Amino acid sequence: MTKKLEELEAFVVEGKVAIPATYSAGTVGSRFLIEMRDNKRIMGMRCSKCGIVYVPPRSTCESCFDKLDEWVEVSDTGTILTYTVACQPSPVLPAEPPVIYGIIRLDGAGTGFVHMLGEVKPEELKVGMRVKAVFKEERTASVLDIKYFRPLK
Amino acid sequence: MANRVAIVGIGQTFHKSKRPDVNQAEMANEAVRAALTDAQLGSKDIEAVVSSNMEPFEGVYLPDHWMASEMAACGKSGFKVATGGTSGASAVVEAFHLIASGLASTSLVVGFQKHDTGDTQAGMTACMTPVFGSGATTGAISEFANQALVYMEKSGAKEEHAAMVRLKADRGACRNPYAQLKLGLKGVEEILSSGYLEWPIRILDFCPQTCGACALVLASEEIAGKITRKPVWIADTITVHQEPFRAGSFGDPTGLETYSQDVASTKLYKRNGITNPRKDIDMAEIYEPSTWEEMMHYEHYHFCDENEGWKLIEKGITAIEGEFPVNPSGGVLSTNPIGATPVIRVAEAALQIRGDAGEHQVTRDVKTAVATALGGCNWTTMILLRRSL
Amino acid sequence: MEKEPTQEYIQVKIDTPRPYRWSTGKYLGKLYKEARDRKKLVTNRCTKCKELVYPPQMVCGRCKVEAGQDWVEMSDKGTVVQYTYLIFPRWDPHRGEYYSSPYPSATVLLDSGLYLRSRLEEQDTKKLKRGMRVQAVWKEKGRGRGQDDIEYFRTIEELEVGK
Amino acid sequence: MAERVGIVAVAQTKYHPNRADVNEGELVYEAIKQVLDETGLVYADKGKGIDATITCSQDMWDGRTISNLGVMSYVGAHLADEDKVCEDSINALYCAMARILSGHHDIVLVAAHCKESQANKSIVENAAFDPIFLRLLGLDFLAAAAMQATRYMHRYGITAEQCAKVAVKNRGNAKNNPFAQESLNITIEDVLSSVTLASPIRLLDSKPISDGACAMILARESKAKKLASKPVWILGASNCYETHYPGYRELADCDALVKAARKAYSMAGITSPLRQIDVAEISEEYSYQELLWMEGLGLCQRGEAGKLIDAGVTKMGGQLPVNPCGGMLSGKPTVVAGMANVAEAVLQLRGEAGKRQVPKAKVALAHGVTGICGQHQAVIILGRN
Repeated sequence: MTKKLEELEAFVVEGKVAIPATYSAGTVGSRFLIEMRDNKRIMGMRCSKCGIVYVPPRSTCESCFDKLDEWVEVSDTGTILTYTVACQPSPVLPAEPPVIYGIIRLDGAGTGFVHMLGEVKPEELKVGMRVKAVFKEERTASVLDIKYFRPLK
Repeated sequence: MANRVAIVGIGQTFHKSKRPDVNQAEMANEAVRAALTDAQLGSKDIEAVVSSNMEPFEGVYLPDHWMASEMAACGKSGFKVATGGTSGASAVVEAFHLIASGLASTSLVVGFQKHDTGDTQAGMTACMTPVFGSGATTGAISEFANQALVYMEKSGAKEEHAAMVRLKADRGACRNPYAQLKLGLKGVEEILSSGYLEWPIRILDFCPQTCGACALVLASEEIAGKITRKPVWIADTITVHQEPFRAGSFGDPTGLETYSQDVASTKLYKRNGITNPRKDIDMAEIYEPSTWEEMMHYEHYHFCDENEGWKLIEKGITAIEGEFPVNPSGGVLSTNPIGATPVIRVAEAALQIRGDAGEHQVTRDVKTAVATALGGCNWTTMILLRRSL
Repeated sequence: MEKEPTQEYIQVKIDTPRPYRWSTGKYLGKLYKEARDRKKLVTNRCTKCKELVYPPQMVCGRCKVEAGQDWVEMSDKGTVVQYTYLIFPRWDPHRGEYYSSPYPSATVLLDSGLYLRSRLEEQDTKKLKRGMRVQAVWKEKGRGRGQDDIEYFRTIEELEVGK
Repeated sequence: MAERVGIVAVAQTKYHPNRADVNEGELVYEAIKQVLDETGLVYADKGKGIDATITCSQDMWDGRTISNLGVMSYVGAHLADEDKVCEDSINALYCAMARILSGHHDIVLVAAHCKESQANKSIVENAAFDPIFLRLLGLDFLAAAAMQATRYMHRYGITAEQCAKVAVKNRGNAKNNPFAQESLNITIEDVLSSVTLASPIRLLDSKPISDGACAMILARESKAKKLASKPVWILGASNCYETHYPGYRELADCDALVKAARKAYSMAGITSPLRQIDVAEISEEYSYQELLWMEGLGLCQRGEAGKLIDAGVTKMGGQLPVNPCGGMLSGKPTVVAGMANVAEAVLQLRGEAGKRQVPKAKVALAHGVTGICGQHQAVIILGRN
């Protein structure tokens, strides 16, 4: 019953791995999301040693490894550090393409905040552009409570 | 020749079933901070970080990347390993080699698992793809159920003995501030009246699902000499993996197969001049996902003869004050954050050697201890620790 | 211990299933093909150690050399060596839903000398016993999923005489 | 270091867009069989053969918890030592190197596989993003890389043409590489007019979906000299993490790579990389990355990589040919790519690289990258002497 390897046939089984997950935002992450939901405020965390203001906030300083607990409110306006226009459909995109992503340094923050950009034509985008957060009406304590950042007129 | 490697820092989280107050990275950070504090080192003193975690459990691809800053890994060398249940031990092994080789002089080992995120049993079931075996295999519990049945018949162990293992674990856990399940059990009757998960595994025969992390700081002899008076030396490590058993599953349907534990312990003992393990080793922290596994592992690790594992528990030999204490910490039966579990085994064994285990310090003076891990399809990693080399 | 202050903790729920197209490869493919076309289980016997390699594989894991293509057809009758049954409901990651519970599963030693994990038709756990004789019942329309084309093993009565 | 670590055999599969004909085990065995045959080694205890295996694969790509379960038999792991590294496979070599330098192992098999075709790239990559602040935005590595490219080009004045030149060079080089998945005779205009995936990255700026495997045998110096007529030595190796959140980083600089390279160079005694290195294999999933990583590797000053490609320094026949094999752009799977780079570097140093041979190559650099915008970087320096 010996066969040549080439004569053997492989089957392809289409399937999935589906294990729902629930991620804890934690104490710091929760406060950040709750402030956005309840007060449309964007909160950062300042390292009192290094002076860096992290947005989104974090509980450990990237630089000195200190525990952080100094909350500061940052502005909902900021400057685009970089951007991209995602043009092709993908199962993970939150909307039909094109979807514009950007990293925005909010006024008062020491880091860039990754989010989406809207109300802007792709060809008008540029690094250094001033933008402002547009909050959703219905907010659920999610990073998507910010709809996107739009250019400041 | 190779540098000697010491454990100079030990840290773990308080283990709980749910941790909504921290994300995965922050949870690992708690253990990392504790280990650094214990070692009296700062994050900048660490050269490498080796981590372990099972990605499909939490559904995070490259979780070590997400958690890099919290693990003090930024700007440092390191990588993640994963070998199923043994992952944490694999991380200890690779960090050990990093230092022994001279590629690093200090290394953090970080194991973590946040069980309140995903579904652990489902994650384990996904060890099998639908291409083969997933039809009949339903995760780890079925495997352990099968093994328990085989063992019962072969050795004459009874359900009472399994209950005694839980009782021993619970006594340890109640003395261990970090343990998750502290039931305060009074006797075996209470355990024997708990319901079955999958026959013959009762709820209390099985390990819980835990959120927790454990971190170790490993250092070269030179560094260890400078920072601690109580280094715990990693004398040797061994890893033995194996094929799935004949039924294409993790459990041995016959009770006759060669076990990775046999091969690993035989080689490890031989290399290290251990002829009578119960005499030459002072205590063990083993990875026992079920009460039955603990009794079987006594045999596989040659702590006793074949079919006599249950007698060790019956006679109290492996109790905290016994002749050869096993899992005085309460073991996996009390606390099981899988990615961290083997790291906890090493941490607890090291604490026993240092004499720092507090209320669950064993009666016997511990100069040599062994920590083991179980993963994959019955894979084994063993780590031998000594007070002096 | 002090009671922790009550704080609202946010949970981010994500349940994107990850789709895959797993390949059986050539050797397991042979098992699939024979199961689909002839309702037979086949596997290869390692030409070195003469042990059955199951599932069929190109390399014998024990000998660590190529196992060769000595294909052997398996009997569809066997004996239950061990069985267990699920009591606690459990999530099936490949279907994205809970397994029906309880269902008995067994390790069956096929007469041709192969251990197999499979489900049992008998749902009454009181009627399960080791040593019981069983026969494979194949799905009406096999999907070409190899061993999973066996629906379950059915208890059979056999005369001791003449066996 | 008392004894060096030598690479005594390397093998790659031909990279392919869809190897549905094999499972993971059969795929990786195609490479393993070659290194076993070449060396005549068997799996055995220390002193008698291959005494450990380090595999590299990713559960998320394989769609399987404990992905190494799928290759157990094929990597000789039954009742033997095996471990799995979950980064780019170049780190599995680092791990194997530590195993040997520690004195505990003599001969280690390293094997990596990935079948990108069997999973959904965006979904797998999206799962790598922080689930609280990033994942819901729907990012994948492409979108993140595109933001890095925008930032890099803005900050240093790198042009789309310069990136396109990388794509043209590498896809052209691929025609000399029998393992390459595809080679294309394209022009800068072709690249710039191909469809935009995520600006500024276009279709021809990015790698195709690819399946493949790579295997290698590492041995301590005394063993390596007996096992191979032309062993290649690991002169230096390192790797480095940086922070996860892209907004916390200056994406136009790759600090992790700078650190990894510095350490590898110092081990290898390299002070002037552009002058001392004869050939470099760099993982460039997107064309801009070859330029950015070259800066991180210290092959030029920050922002100067565009000038190097303009001057033809990195083409075949240039001062430092980069990716003579065609790079990832010509098709190499993620996970496998770093080790494949090492394999190519080894062939170059042995003088066995055929039509893609760089003359008189004595010192080679191989690079591997894992994660979002190059969050984890690794460098290995190899030499003949």
